[in-house]
Amino acid sequence: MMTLGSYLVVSAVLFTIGFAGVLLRRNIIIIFMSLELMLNAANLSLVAFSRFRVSPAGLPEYHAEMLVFFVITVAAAEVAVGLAIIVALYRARRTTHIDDINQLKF
Amino acid sequence: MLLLIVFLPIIASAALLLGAPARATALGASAITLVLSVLAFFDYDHAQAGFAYVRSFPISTDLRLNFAVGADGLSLTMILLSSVVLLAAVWFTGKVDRYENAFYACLLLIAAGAIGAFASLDLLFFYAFHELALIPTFLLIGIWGSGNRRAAAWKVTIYLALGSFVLLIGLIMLYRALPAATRTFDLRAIQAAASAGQIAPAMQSPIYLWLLAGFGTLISLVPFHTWAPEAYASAPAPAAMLHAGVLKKFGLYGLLRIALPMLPDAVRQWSNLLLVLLLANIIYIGLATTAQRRLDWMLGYSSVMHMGYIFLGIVSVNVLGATGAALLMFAHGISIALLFGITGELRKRVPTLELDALGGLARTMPIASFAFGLGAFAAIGLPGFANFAAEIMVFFGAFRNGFDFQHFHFFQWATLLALWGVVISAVYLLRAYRRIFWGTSAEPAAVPDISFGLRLPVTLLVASSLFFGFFPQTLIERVAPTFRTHLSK
Amino acid sequence: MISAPYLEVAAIVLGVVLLLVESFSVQLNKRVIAYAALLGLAAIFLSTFFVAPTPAMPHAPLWNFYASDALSLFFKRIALATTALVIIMMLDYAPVVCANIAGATPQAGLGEFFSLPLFTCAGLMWMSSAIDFVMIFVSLELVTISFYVLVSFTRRNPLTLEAGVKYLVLSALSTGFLVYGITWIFGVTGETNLYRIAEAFTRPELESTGALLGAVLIIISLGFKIAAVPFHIWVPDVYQGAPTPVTAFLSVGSKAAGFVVLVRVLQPLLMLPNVRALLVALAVLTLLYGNLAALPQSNLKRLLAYSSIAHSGYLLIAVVALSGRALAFYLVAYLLMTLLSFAVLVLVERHGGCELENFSGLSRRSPFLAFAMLIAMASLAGVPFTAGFLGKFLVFDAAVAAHQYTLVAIGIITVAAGFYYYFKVVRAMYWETSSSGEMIFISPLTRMAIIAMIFGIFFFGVYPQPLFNALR
Amino acid sequence: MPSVLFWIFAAVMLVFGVLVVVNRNPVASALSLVVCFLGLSALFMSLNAYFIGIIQVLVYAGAVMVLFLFIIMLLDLRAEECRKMNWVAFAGSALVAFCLLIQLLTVIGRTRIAHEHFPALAAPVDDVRNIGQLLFSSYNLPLQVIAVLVLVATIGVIILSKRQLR
Repeated sequence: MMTLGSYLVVSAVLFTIGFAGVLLRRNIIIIFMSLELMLNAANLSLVAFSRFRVSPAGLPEYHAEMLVFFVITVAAAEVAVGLAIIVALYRARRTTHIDDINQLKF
Repeated sequence: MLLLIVFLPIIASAALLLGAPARATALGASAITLVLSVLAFFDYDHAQAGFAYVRSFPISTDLRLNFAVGADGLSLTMILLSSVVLLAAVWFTGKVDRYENAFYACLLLIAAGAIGAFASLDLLFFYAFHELALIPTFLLIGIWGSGNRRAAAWKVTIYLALGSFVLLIGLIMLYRALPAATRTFDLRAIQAAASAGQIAPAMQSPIYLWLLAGFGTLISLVPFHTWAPEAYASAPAPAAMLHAGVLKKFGLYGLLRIALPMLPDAVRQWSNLLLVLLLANIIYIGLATTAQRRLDWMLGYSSVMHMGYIFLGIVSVNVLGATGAALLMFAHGISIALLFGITGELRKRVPTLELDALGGLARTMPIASFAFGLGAFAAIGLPGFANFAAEIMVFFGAFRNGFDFQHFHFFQWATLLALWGVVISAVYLLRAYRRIFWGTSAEPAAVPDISFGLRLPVTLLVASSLFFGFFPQTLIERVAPTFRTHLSK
Repeated sequence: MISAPYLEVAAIVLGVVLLLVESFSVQLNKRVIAYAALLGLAAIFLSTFFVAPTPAMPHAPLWNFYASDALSLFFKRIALATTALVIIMMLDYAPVVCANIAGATPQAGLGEFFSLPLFTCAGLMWMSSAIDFVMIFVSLELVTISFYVLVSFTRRNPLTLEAGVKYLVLSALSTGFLVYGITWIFGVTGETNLYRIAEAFTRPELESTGALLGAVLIIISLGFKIAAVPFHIWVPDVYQGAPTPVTAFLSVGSKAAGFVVLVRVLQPLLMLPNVRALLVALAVLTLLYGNLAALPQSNLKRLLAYSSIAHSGYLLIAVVALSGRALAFYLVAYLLMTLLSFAVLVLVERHGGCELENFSGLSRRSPFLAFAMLIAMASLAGVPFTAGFLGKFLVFDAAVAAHQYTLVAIGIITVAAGFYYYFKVVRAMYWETSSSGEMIFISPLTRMAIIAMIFGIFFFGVYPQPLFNALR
Repeated sequence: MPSVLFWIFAAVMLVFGVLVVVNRNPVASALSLVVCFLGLSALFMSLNAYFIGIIQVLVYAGAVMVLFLFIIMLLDLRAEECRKMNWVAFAGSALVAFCLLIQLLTVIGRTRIAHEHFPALAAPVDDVRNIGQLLFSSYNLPLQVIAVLVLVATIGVIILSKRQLR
């Protein structure tokens, strides 16, 4: 049997990978994928906590899993809108590279 | 009646912004204000010390905040000063080349702010009314100013904003220093609480220092004074008259109204600090004034310098000194307004105000020369003018304060040093007067004298100064009761 | 009397109906939709005054997620008023939108621009009532996603798209932090409801390390929403690039909702050690950076962006000092003065641009607009008799009461900086001479809205008691 | 679940997670993300969260990733050419990420419950039914908010990707 901690560690590492991707990569699409990694890492922790906190009836605490369900839905919607914006940007500027998006600076 | 005095200038300026005839409205409003405040001043029953004409409107029960006006002798004196100078300033305004309505509206707003602050019985409105003058000052100097007007406008705005927010913190701390059950913005209630010893002695010092820094900036106490000469030099003459003559007295009024009655221990405790600063005002700024080469800058510096005497009266913490300070505030306001007014007229006529380039103007402008001379003599403190009576009271008050300590104290040294300030101011004012009006210049500029109409405001100013110079008792008997309750003789 | 949740339902129904009208009536001038939306919002605003109090023993599961207390009603009204004013601005901005969408005419392409704010408004209203992390998360995301669309709405303008992408990435990042923070709070307490979390935090066996990590992550993510330094990096670019009414919406609506969530969340979180110190640090950074960075700006939209950061700093002082009254009042004042300045900006922008030099000599071209801007700037700077001053007064009062003298001192210095950059606008309008003599047309509706806002600024600046009463 | 399987899936997930970030080619990144999510889904199942696991496969590996791939193909993104890198920013970002990781691991190490095993469940879990019941009873309000959110997202996507209005 695994401890709760091993899941949390795996989740933390995945969260950091995603965060590093957001900070280090310059391609918006890949940044966006990294953001998805972060959300999923959080989901993994949530599900682990949910399984850990067993209710008196002997069931996992479903409140966290509900949140996971909502997070997945929101993330899907966010991806859809986000990709639409990226496509529109690409049409206007022919780039998905974040260094090319720097007209707004003082 | 007091409400009308407070709101008449505001209503008039609103009317001006909506397009009422500029000069007529402004003159009418300020004349009515003057008449009303003279009536109020003489109607005030000084035997019954305390606030008269009190009107109060609740604003917020949560904050225990009311809009309350009321006046005792001290406030009435200041209101009278404001309305005299307002009328003179409006009268001195000649042709305005652009935005004429806005110019008069700004003047009226500055005066309204000062009058409102003097008439408020409530800490927050007392503060707020003074700030009403901030934007008009910025606009007056920025749009209609002369010389390096932009830099001056910025400087005065930032300094005054900073100073007034420091002051605001001091007022908030004062408000917070009261126990929660009696916490209020009402000046009378705070004063009563302070007399009952409800303001913890440990809190007095920090509150006083915040207040002193805030008020000090507004009054141009020495380390915070650099905005003043520049602003007065660049401001159009009526604005300088109102600002130096009236608005700057707000800070002094605040010290007399708040610091003296509510935080007397702190005032005594920090009196040495204030003495050093006011001596710097008198001696250091006095010397700086003598070094000025331009008339407008010289007057700007001199108005900073004369604040020192008023501080001396305040810091003496007795009825004599405080009353003298109040009288001096009035007298100084009148004389500096007269000087700035004449200087403004000069500026319109001669190409430069460099003292060395001017000379012999008395031949072509006898009336202006006479008026300027009266103003200068008043500012120096020649007997007969209100300044003389006031300075005598201040010096005696301050000198006597030292005797409380039974030996020749720092206070006496300071008073003696301050007396030398009178000599300094005589030096620079008389020198300037001689240079401009009597000295010979190669070719005296053929300029017209001030118009006949302007003799009226000049007479008004001189008359009020002479009146209180010969009958200081009318003022003193009204002002002194304000301090008698909580200060020693 | 109506039940509070119906308010959001009404906003949603209004939005859906307007969208249907939009799609089925091809020939309709879409301004009609904006007027209809305004009417609907006004009706909802009025009905907030007839909301029944929360049932004493709430049995329905709804009340685990949703509070209808005075605070939430207050912020719902803020959301509704903001949305209405933004829609009025959008009407003025419509020509710019049309110019920046290929093939857009008054008949096509504007309907969504006028109806999407209704959904945002519903999201903001839900946020102000949310008392459960699940509810906070979903309503926050509703607001965020509708802002994604609104920010990138004028999609032929590359600057707008750039703003859209920046907003997208940083909002998604903050969502990631929020979810991870909620995870940890749930992990150590087993609860998502704020009240039950507060209870759990009082238990002795609390894992305070994990709870603190969760708290920090949540505060970071809310820091993105309220534009607190150092999570403000998206603000200047997005504010400058987004369509101006949307910028106004972002800077007022989104910020107000962010603060109400912050207040709700902090009720349990402040029980943890060090959280307050963290907030003080945030406030100090925000005040200093927002005000100092605003000093050199020459583009008014960017200046207002930094000013919005700066005002977050003052609002954070109120949060640190735990003064709901100061926070709520300041937000109302902020709403009035910010929306007023944006309303003027929209009109001036149509006749030039958002640079400060476009405001030169505005007092000649349109004395009315110049006066309105003067009032807005005076209020933002904190001149007495305006709501902005009373807000600052209440904030400083709260800070003195809470003995946060560091914040007070920094607040004063930054106020002075604020006077400088706000008066720069006044200087441009009144001192400088105009580059163009073109008069500016103001529609009657906009004129009414501007007059109402000026009146509001003075009214609440002198008589704040109605707002205090509304908070009870 | 035996720990061997856990470690295998966790390793798969993390390795492919790293590949998402380091790949130069967006297509390869997207495909790595699919594998990563499959591993994650297996981990969900190991935690008795079958419903979430399935959803994860359906929504993420199925819908979202297809969308990503579709967009990448549509925009015809190639592997990005090597650009001049700002090494200071790179090192700074890497340091920040590293600090975050250390911080998270420290917190996990200090958390008492993290060292405990999962308690046993009373009965075989029927989680689709339980979640469904919760969703339509207690969580009714958030569900409706989510519905509005999806509506707004749909409208938004249509608006943003219309190239030309009628």
